[in-house]
Order: sequence, then structure tokens, then C-alpha cells
Amino acid sequence: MEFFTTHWLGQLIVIVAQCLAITVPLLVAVAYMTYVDRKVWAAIQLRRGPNVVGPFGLLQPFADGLKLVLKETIVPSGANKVLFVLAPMITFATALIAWAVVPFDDGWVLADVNVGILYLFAISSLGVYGIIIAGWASNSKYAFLGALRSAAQMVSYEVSIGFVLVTVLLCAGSLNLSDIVKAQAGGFWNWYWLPLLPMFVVFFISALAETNRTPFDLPMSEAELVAGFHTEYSAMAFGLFFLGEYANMILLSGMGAVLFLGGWYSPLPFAPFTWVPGLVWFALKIAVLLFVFSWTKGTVPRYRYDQLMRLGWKIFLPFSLLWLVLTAAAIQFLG
Amino acid sequence: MSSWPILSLVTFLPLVGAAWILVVCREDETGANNARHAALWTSLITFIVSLALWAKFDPRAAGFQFEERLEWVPAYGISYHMGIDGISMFFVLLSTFLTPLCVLASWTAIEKRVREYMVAFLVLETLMVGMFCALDFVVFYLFFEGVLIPMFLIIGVWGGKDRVYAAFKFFLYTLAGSVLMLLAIIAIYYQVGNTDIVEAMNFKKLTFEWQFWLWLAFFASFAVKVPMWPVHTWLPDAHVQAPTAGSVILAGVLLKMGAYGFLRFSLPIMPLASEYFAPLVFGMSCIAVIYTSLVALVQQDMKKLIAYSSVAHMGFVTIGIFVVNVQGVQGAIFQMLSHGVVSAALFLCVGVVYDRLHTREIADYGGLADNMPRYALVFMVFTMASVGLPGLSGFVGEFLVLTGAFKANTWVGVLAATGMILGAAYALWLYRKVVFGTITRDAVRAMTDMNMREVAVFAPLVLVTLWMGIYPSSFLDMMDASVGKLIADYDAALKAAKATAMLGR
Amino acid sequence: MTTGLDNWTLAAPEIFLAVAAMALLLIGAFRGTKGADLVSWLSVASLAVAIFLVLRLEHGTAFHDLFLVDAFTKAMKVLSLLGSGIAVVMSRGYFLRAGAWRFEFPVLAVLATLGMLIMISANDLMTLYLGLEMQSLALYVMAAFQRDSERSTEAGLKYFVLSSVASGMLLYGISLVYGFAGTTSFPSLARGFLAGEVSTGVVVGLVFVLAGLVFKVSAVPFHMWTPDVYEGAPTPVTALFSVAPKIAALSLIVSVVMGPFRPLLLQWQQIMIAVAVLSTVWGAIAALRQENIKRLMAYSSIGHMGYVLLGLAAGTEEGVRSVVIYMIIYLATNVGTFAVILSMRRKGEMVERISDLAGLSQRQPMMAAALLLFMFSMAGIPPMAGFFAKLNVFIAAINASLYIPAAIAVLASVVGAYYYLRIVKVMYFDAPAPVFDRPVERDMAVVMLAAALFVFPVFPVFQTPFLNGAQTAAKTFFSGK
Amino acid sequence: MTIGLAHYLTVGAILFTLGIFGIFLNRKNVIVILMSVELMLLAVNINLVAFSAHLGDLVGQVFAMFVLTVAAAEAAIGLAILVVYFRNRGTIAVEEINLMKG
Amino acid sequence: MNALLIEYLPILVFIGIAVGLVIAMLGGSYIIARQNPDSEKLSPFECGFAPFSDARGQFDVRFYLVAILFIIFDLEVAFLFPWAVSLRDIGAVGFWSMMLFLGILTVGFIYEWKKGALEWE
Repeated sequence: MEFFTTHWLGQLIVIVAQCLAITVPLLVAVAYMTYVDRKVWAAIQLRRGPNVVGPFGLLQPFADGLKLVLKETIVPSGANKVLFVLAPMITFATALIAWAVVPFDDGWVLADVNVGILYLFAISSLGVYGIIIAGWASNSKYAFLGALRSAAQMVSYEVSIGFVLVTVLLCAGSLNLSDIVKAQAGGFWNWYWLPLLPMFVVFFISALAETNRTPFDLPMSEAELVAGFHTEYSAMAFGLFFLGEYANMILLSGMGAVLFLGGWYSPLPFAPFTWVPGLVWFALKIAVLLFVFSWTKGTVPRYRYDQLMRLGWKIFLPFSLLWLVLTAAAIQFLG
Repeated sequence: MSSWPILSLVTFLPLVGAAWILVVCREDETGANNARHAALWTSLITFIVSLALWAKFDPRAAGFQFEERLEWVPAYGISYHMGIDGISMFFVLLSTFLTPLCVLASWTAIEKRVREYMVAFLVLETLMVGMFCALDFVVFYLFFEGVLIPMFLIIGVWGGKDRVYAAFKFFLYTLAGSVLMLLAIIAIYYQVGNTDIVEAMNFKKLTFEWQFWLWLAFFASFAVKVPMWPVHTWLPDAHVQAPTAGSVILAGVLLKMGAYGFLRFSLPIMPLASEYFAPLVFGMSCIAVIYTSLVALVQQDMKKLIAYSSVAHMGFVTIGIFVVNVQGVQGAIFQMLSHGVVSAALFLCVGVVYDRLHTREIADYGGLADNMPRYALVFMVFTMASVGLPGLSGFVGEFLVLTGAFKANTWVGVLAATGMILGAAYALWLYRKVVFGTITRDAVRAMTDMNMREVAVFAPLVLVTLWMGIYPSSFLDMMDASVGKLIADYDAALKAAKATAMLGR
Repeated sequence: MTTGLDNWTLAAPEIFLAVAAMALLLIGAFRGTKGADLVSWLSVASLAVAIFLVLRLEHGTAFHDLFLVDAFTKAMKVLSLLGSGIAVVMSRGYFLRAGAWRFEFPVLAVLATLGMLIMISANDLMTLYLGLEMQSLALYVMAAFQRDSERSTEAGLKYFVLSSVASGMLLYGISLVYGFAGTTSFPSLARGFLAGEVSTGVVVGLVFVLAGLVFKVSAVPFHMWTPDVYEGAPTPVTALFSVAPKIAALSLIVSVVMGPFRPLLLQWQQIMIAVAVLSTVWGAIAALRQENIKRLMAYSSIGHMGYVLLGLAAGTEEGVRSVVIYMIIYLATNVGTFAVILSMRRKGEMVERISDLAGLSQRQPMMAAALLLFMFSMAGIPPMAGFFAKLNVFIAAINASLYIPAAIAVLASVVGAYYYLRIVKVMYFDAPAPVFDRPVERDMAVVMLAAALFVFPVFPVFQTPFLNGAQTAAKTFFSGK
Repeated sequence: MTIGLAHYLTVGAILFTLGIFGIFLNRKNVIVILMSVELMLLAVNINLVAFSAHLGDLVGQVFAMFVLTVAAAEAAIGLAILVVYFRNRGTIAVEEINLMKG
Repeated sequence: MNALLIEYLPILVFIGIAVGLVIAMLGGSYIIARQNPDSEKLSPFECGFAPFSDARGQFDVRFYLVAILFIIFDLEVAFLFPWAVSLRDIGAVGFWSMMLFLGILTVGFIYEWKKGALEWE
């Protein structure tokens, strides 16, 4: 064992193992998220959803994946080849590496850096590059306009998310994600979703917008822009966008769980709930949030673009700013 | 110290007239006429007031009289300090004397923008008088440089065909010279502690090295102004292009500013350098006298000829100044006064015919004696005065300068005398060409003789020329004391320097 | 714990201006374009109030030594405020005719002025940078304010690009100074330099800092933006550019080199002399072939900056005094000249060629006379105020034994006189061009008259109070510290 | 190998030089100039933070924050000016910025 | 290397793995799948026409405005982070300074709102 704690190669192996321990389940989760998403959606529309491949259609994600892998990778003739290939890689990779600082349980975190929330914020901002590059490199009008729209939409809501994060920071007093979770120790009434409920709502809706999900999925509104920024993509390149989108959803759900839902803590701070490992609670919380994602997709109609921007800039921004001030004032004057 | 600030009065009276014209006179024909009258009366009154200076002047006192002093910029020890001595008094009088004549001479010659013209002239008078009265370096410099502005406008607006070129050349030449003087003035300020000229004169502690550089800086300014060969080239252009009255003031007063500067600053403040550089001045002056006389001989343009003659005459002046003996300096001053009157009158003479025929080509004239006898007479008087005929003003000055020059250096005297002969040649040549001979052109035949206004302009000039020629003592006596002091101080300074040098050895 | 806010009243003018700027922005935002007049007058009023506040300030430092108020900064602040205020007053007519009269302009001017005040009061490299940038950012926008004009936007772009390069250099220098001296505070820097060895890093940093600052005052060799920006920017903006930011940047240079870096006099003096001499010479020579009067003014200000820096290069009390005096006169002359330029308009169109002034003395003699005064003043011909400006500079230079630079500069002034004379020549000697629109706007006429009277005879005759004020201002660098 | 102050400074200097060269050698696109300017500011920030860590003094980091902000404001304004310029001229090529010469 | 950097090592490794993963996925697909491109396949998606111009044309300036606003607000958040973390330690001055800052920001926000920078109609 000493090898793994002292020798640099051993340490490296440990780290790699940890990375894989995050990555592989995550990929599986992403795959099944696509499945669950369709299932939930189908259920809402009183359909069955995928049920052919495997029992209950459980192998459907793999079939889809296989299909994407086996498709021909098309790089349009007018495209900027390097950027065209780079774009999906960025999207997926950023969705992946953000997980490096997310605490799954007490101490279960790949890199417990003390500015974790900044890292998350920064990495999730980088995601927009993948989209903008994709739109630009495709050299297609649909992709270009779609990319512009998504980029504008993402940055618009990014601002609100920033304010939301600041309110959480105000309460927690630390940038370390584990510390933030620990600040929420206790039952669900101690979690930040309660005192910061409006912010939680803003966060969740912004998360929808960040991931280009319904009702904010206009970048790929079929009627206008075909498939938005990834119109020209096919095969695994498209697959990476697809996976990246779901990975981002999971990531934002994870963020929501960490910031507002007490991370790995059980909702009731006593047995038998405390017997359940924190990891499970964390996964459950993510699952709940993901369900809401799917639920929203099935029930809410799509926004118009002007409504979307209006919501972001004229409602969320001032509102979250105001709430930020109120939170700060409360902390300053009430303790 | 007189209780009545008469120098300021003389200096700023014309400015009051200028302001009056600006405020009262309108821009139409009557306004122009009013402006003429206002300018004439202002300058006449100024002249009359300035005569009081002469009347009250104490010829036995060597120092400055009528002194006025007012704190102005105490931070730099600059004060408004005015005063005149035997040297500067006549220059003040010369300025106030010539201005009304100029106004009169421009009565009809200037037709456009009369109002502004008169204002420019009155401002010019203020600046000239102020410059000769100033006893503070900065005040002096102010007036000295300020002169450029109205003169620039006078040449540029009311001048001849190439007026713009001439105006620029005039302005930039003189400016280039004088900015170096400004630096020298500042350097003196740091040596002396304030900018008072009198204190600088009595300072006597400048080392030779300082004097060397300061002298050069001052020389740059004054040499251009005098003008000395080879920086005289602005003068013919300016003279030719300027309106008649402008030429009169240029020749009559502005040229004297440089020589006055030598007398006022170079000799008393930098005696060692003055002695050191005297050969240089002699060389340049002799070249000026001979070379410009030769150049004058081949001129086709009357004004240009007179302009070159001015350069030659000023060459005498600089020789006279730098021989630094009583005859030389007195001669130089007298020569300047004489030249102020005579060359001014000669330009006016040119103006008279120019007003009628609008050409200055010598070849266009001839035989004026026939139909313009009065003019021929006047012209003759001044030509003779310029040549240096005994009995007229020019003779006294040139004679004294030559005496002084021979006393100091025979060669300089010989060369200067040569110049005199050449001077006679071109002046007489001009006179013969213009006045004698037969009339060939109808236009010339149709020219009328001088009218009463013109006679009124020339009468005082003729009188003064005769007076100066016949009874020079009335002028020389007034400056005796001041010149004596100047030379005594100079010699003392040289002697002291030699003594220290001996001791040092 | 000290909060650093103990002396906040020392920043009263800045705080007032900041609040005023925001209030004006809101007024403008709510009243729309029709509120432009109101906002404009209110901003002029705010600047005036700020002058009043500045004059009432006590001396001292605030915000933990970040911010300094002394006689020098007060004087420079008043000058900057005056310059901006007058420029705003003069802008209305121009922008109205150009169809670009929007309330943002006066607000930007107030913000730029706020930046200038902060710059002037800087007592720390951080304050310096922030003030400078605050000013610059507002100025970039102002240069490109006429957004439908190709020339204006191009000017804005050029100004932006070059100015941000200069900011970069300045910053790089600041980072080096900070790193090698260990502090950014002016007093601490000065103490450090006085006490011990000065490392090469600091000197390199100083060079970069000076390069950045020299750019801001548009002295050679960092002058290349000036003519284009002057020509392209809307004329009232050019008027503003030519005075207020120059005063502020200059005061910054003064407080940097005379404050923390005074112990390094030997190091910066050489640079300053070179910059000064080059500026005077190039400002004079390059102006000779200009046909556009705004461009001419650009070279003219390059030259003027040369003279001021020559005074500063003396590194003495007289030097600083000459800087203050020069800036006072420069302000009056430039503002007056721009009032004339802004009145150069035919049938509502601005004209800006020098030849458009032809024969002005016959058509509009008063305006011509005013411009004549300004031109002779700029040329430094006595008895105009400009002569005394140069006199002060040369007095400082001579006393510091800078004979050769002074001689070069003084000869450059003769060359420079040529192009000032050329304007006089065009106005007085040439045949009249078509007349400019009449009557001259009242605002312009007032500015012109006031400036002309100041240039002659007010300043030349009553200069002692100005000199004494400048002396007091200059003394602050030499009293005890 | 320990990474010390000198290394940071070297990186800073290289970046700064790159920025300067990017501005003066670039003949194509104004955007490149803007990016070069940002590069210069970045170099400065590296310097400031490195010095700050070296000196154990927070001022450098505070300064870096200010620089960041100013850089953003500068970028925003620069791009805005660029947009209006493009609207007027239809190009942002560097050699086309030549309406005024002299 | 110091402890601070060690903390970030896992992140670096993770980034490496992520990049390796995406390359593997893309490259794997490229190798496995049959590649048979032709010009029609490679032409960009259009509604029945061959594209006749570069698709990267001018676009609505409002996108750009959004970008600028984003920069401003995002930076402001950068200032808020340290403030938020240390609010309990910096007292009333810290609190009110930030309120002042946010107030100024709000003024700017109101301005742009009033100027219509946020309208998408």
C-alpha cells in the first residue's frame, strides 16, 4: 500500500483510478439518462417509449450508441476541419472534467481544491466555446445562427447562475464545495434550498437554459433552425454533443444537489436514514433533479427567443441581484 | 524719479488712440477718415508730450532719468522699469517724430482697411517707444519682440506683390535671432538675481566665459535686427514689399533697435566679450559697407537700392559702436539718428512717386526735375544727406565714426571710407537717373508735383536734417554724459579684467 | 481596524462627480434624447460645483495613502475641470447640427473628468492606473461618438488601439516597479529609493511607465495617434482631448517623476529631455505641411507638450511651476482656438481646412483678432500669455543648466512660429473666402472672448497671482518629504 | 526543478513581447490587435501575481483583479468601437484604416 | 512543486483522461465506420439550393451586445466571489462598499434597460 501513497507513480495510478471511477459511471449514467428521459417523456405523453431493445428497452442506449459509432463521420466541405472536430470534443470534455471537484460523499472528491466553485463556474463557462466553434466551423447558416442563439442564451443565464452561486457563498462562507455541503449539515430544513428557495428556482431554470433544454431549446428548434449548432454533425461527433448535453444536465443537477440540497447528507439526520451511504443520497438527489428536467421537457411549451432573453435579463438578473443584496444584508445585520 | 510718469504716458498714449479707433470708428469711408484723423492727432500729441522729455532732460546726468518702477512679477524680479538716458532719449524722440509723418504719408496711399492700418501703426509706436524706454530685460524683450506683430501685419496686409514672403522672412529671421537672446536674458537673470537692466550693467561679475556665450546670443538677435551682413537678406525684401510708411518705420526706427541693443547690453554688460569680438564685428561691418554698396549700385528698384544703402549705413553704426571711443559711439548714435531721418525721408520720396506711377523701377522714371521741381529739391537734400555732404546730418555721423575708426584701427577706417565713396556713387546715380535726364514717358510727364500734405510731411524732415547738419552740438551735448559713462565703465571693466588676469598669473 | 475611510471628505469632488454622473445617466435614460440639453447643463453645473469643492479641499491623504490632495493636485484638478466644462459647453451646437446630440456625451465627459481627477490625486500606482483607465475608457467612446461618421469611428478605433497598447506598457512597467521595489505606494517608493540601491528592474519599469505616460500626453515618440485622432474625432471632442486629458496626464507625469521617482532624477531626466526636445522639433516640423486645422492643432499640442516636459525635465521647483503656468495658458489658448474652429461652419457644415479661414479678418474681424491672439500666443511671441509660458519653461531649463536642449527647443519654436503665422497670414493677407455662418454661437463667442482677454492682456499684466499659485503648487513636491 | 519567480517573469516577458509584436506586425485584422492587447494585460497579471506571491504581499493580486476588470471593460468598449467602425467601413482590415494620413 | 499545485494534479490528470476519451471515441468511430464521402454529402444543409455564399455573414448586433453585457456582469461576479466568502470578516465597510458597487452596476443596468439594449422584438 505504501507504493500508492508515497511513490509518484503509485499516486498517479491512484489518481487515474479515481478518474476512471468517476468517468465510467458517469458515462453509464449519461447513457441511461437518455433512456430515462425518453421513458419519462413517453409516460407523460401516455406512450411507452423505447421498449424493444432488451428488457424494457434497457439496451436501447447502447444500440443508439452503436449506431452513432458506426455512422459515417461527415465533415462538410466548406467547414473549418480542425475546429469542426474540436468543437464536440470541447463540449463533452468540459462536461466531464467539471466533475473533478464535485464531492460525492464526505471526502469522496477527486481534487478537493479550495476554490472548487470557481472551478465549476469557469469550466461550465467554457462549454459555450464548443457550441460557438461548432456553429462557426460548420459554415452553414443554420448552424451559425443556432450557435449564436445558444451562446447568447447560455451567457445570459450564466450571469444569473453567477449571482445564485454568490448567494450560496454568502451563506456558506467558503469556495470549497465540500465545505459548502458541510455547511448544510443536518436535515433537509438546513439545506439551502429553503432559505434560498427563489434562488434555487432561478438556478434550476437557468440550468435548463444552460443545457439548451426545453423550454429553452430554441437553438435547435427544428422548425426554424433544423438542429441548431450541430446541424452539420453526424456520427460520433454528433454523439459527443448529445452525450455532452446529458452530461451537462447531470453536472448541473449535481451542482444543484451540492449547493442547495445538502450534497451527500440524508434528508433526515437520524437513523435509519443515516445508514444509507452519502453517495446514494447524492445520487438520489441528482436523480430527482434529472427527473424534473425530463418532466419539464414533457410539459412546458417552448419559449420564443425574445421571451427567453427577456426572462434572463429583465427578470432573473434583477431578481437574483436583489436577492443577493437581501441575503447579504440578512447575513450582515441578522448574523 | 519724476512724479509724473511721462515715459509711460508717451509709451501708452498711442495705445489709447488705437483703442479709440477700434471702439469708435466704423468700417466705412467716414470711419476710415476718422481713423486717419484720430491716428494723426494721437501721434502728434504723443510727439508733443515726448518733446517735454527733451526739454526736461538733464544733459549733465549720466544715469537714467524719468525713471519709473512698478513691481510686476516679483517671483522673477521682473518689474515694470522705465527710464531714459542720453542715448535712448533721441530714439524715443525719433520714433514719436516719425510716426505722425508716417500717418500723414499714408493718408491716401492706404485705401483698404484703413482703420486696422492705423491701429497697427499706433500699436507699433507704443512698442517702439516702450522698447527704448525699458530698463527691465523682460519688458525690453516684450516690446522688442512685440514689434514683430504689427510690422508683420503691416507688411503682409498692405504690402506689395510678394508681401507674404517678405513678411514671413522678416518675422522668422528676427524671431530666430531674438529667441536666443531670451535664453541669454534668462541666464543673466540667474547671474544677477533679477531682470533689471541697470543692475545687470552694474553687476560686473560675469566671467569671460559667460560673457562669451551671452554676447553671442545677444549678437544673434541684434545682428539680425541691425541688420549685419550676412543676415541682412530679410531687409531688402521687407523694405521693397512694405507700404511706404512701413519702410519708413523699418528704416527709421526698427533698424536702430539692434544697434541700440549693442549699446545698451553688449558694451556695458559684456565688455570683455565685446572687446574680444570687436574684430568680428569690424569684419562683418566692413564687408557690409562695401559689399552692400556694390549691390546697391546694380539695383533696378528704388526701394531696394535704399534698403541696401541702409545696410551699408548701419555698417558704419556698428563700426562706430565697437570702436568704443567717444567719437565712435557718438558718431554711431548720431549716424543712427541721421539715418533714421534721412532714410525715412528717402523712402517717403520713393513713396511720393510710387503713389503717382505705381512703379519703383528706376528705369521708369527720369526727368522729374522738369515737372516736379519741389520734389526734385527735397529729394536732392536727402540724397546729399545720405551721401554725407557737410552741412547736412549725414556728414556729422560719418565723420565722427571715421575718426573713431581711424583711432582704433586704420584698416577699418580705410575700408569704411571706401564704403562712403561707394555710397556717394549709388546715391548720386539714383538721383541722376530719377530726377535728371529727359522725360520719355507720358505717364511720367503727367505726374504732378508734391501737394500740401506731402510738403507738410517733408518740411519737418528737411528742417531736422539741416539742423542736425548745421548745429549737431544740440544733439551731441545731450548724449555726452551718457556716452562718457558708457565708455568709462567699459574701459574700467577691461582694465579690471586685465588686472585680475595679471594677478592670476 | 482603520477603515481607510477616515479622510473620505478629501475625495468629495470625485464622489460628487461620480454621483452626479450616475444621476445624470439616469435622468438621461428616463428622459431620452430630449433630455440632452438638460443633462448637458447639469453636467456643466456639476463640473462647476466640483471646482468649488476642489477649492475648498484641505490637504492630506485618504484611503490608506491611495489618494492625495495637495496644492498641486488642486491646481491641476481645477484646470482639468475647467477644460472639460468648457468643452462640454462648446459641444452642444456641433452635435446638434451633426444630428448626434445625445445625453451620453456630457455624461461621458463627466466620467472622463472623474477619471482625470482620480489620476491627478493618485498617490499609488493602483490609483494611477484606475484613474487613467477610467478617463481613457470614457475618451475612447467620446472619440467615436459620432457613430455614423467614418472618420469619427476610425479615430475612436485608432485611439483605442494605440492607447490600450500604451496602457499595457504602463502596466508592465508598474508590475516591474511593484515587483522590484515591493510596493506601489508613492511615499513608500520614494522612501525606498532614497534609502537604498535601485535595482535595474525598477529602472526598466520606470522606462515603461514613462513610455505609457508620455503616450498619454502625446509627446514624441508616442505621438503618432494624435493627428489622426484630432482630425477624426468630432471637433468638440478634439477640443476636450487637447486640454483636459493632457493636463491630467501631465500632472500624472509630474507627480510620478517628482514624487516617488525623484531620487531617480538622473535616470529619467535624460529620457525626459530627449522626449521634450524631440517633441518640440517634430511638433514644429511636421506641422508645416498640414492643411487641416485640427491636424495642425494636434502637432501644435505635440510641440507644446515638448516645452512643458522640458520644464519638467529641469526637475526643480521652477520646473514644476513652469508646468503649472504652461498648462494654465495652454488651456486658455487651446480652448479659445477650438472655439474659433467650432465656429468655422458654412451653411451648417463644418469646415476645417486652413484655407477656409482666408480673409477672415475682413469678414469677421473680431474672430480673426481673437485667433490672431491665440496664434501669437502659441508661437510664444510677446506680449501674449504664451510668451510667459515659454519664459517660465526656459527659466527652469536654464537654471537646471539644460542649455543645449533649451536652445534646440527655442529654435524649434521659431520653426513652429512659421505655421502659426501661416494661419495669421491666411486670415489677414489672403483674399476672403465665403463667409462663415453668422452669428457665432453665443457660447463660442463667450469662450473666445474670455480666452482672448486672458491671453492678452489679463495674464501678461496680472500674472503674479498665477505665478504665486503655481509656486505654491510646485512647492508641495519640495516641502519636507 | 523548482519554478521560481524568474520563470514567471520570463513567461510574462515572452507574452508581453508576443503582444507587442502581435500589434505591430499584424497587418490583417483589428481583432488580432485586441487580442494582442489582452495578451499584454495577461502578461502583466502574471507578473503581478508572481511578484505578489514572491513578496508575500497582497497588493499585486488586488492589482491583478483591477487589471482584469479594466481589461474586460476595455475589450467591451474596443469591440463596440470596432462594430460601429465596421458598420461604417465594411471592413476591419488593418491596412484599410487610413482615412486620415499626414 | 508546492502543495498548492499538487492539489490540482488530479484535475490535470482528469483533463488528460477526458481528452483521451473524446479522441478515442471520435477516432474509434472514424476508424470503425465506413467512410464514403461524396460532394453532395459534404455540402452544407440548405433548403434545396446549393449554398452560394459563405454562411458566416453578418449577424444581429444584439448578440454582440449580449456578449458585452455578459463580460461586464460576469466580471462583477468575479468581484462578488471573494467578497461573499469573506463578508463575515470585513464588517460594515465591506458590506457597504459592495452595495455601492452593486448600486453603480444597477445604474448601468437601468440605463441599458432604458436604452433598449435588452429588447429582442
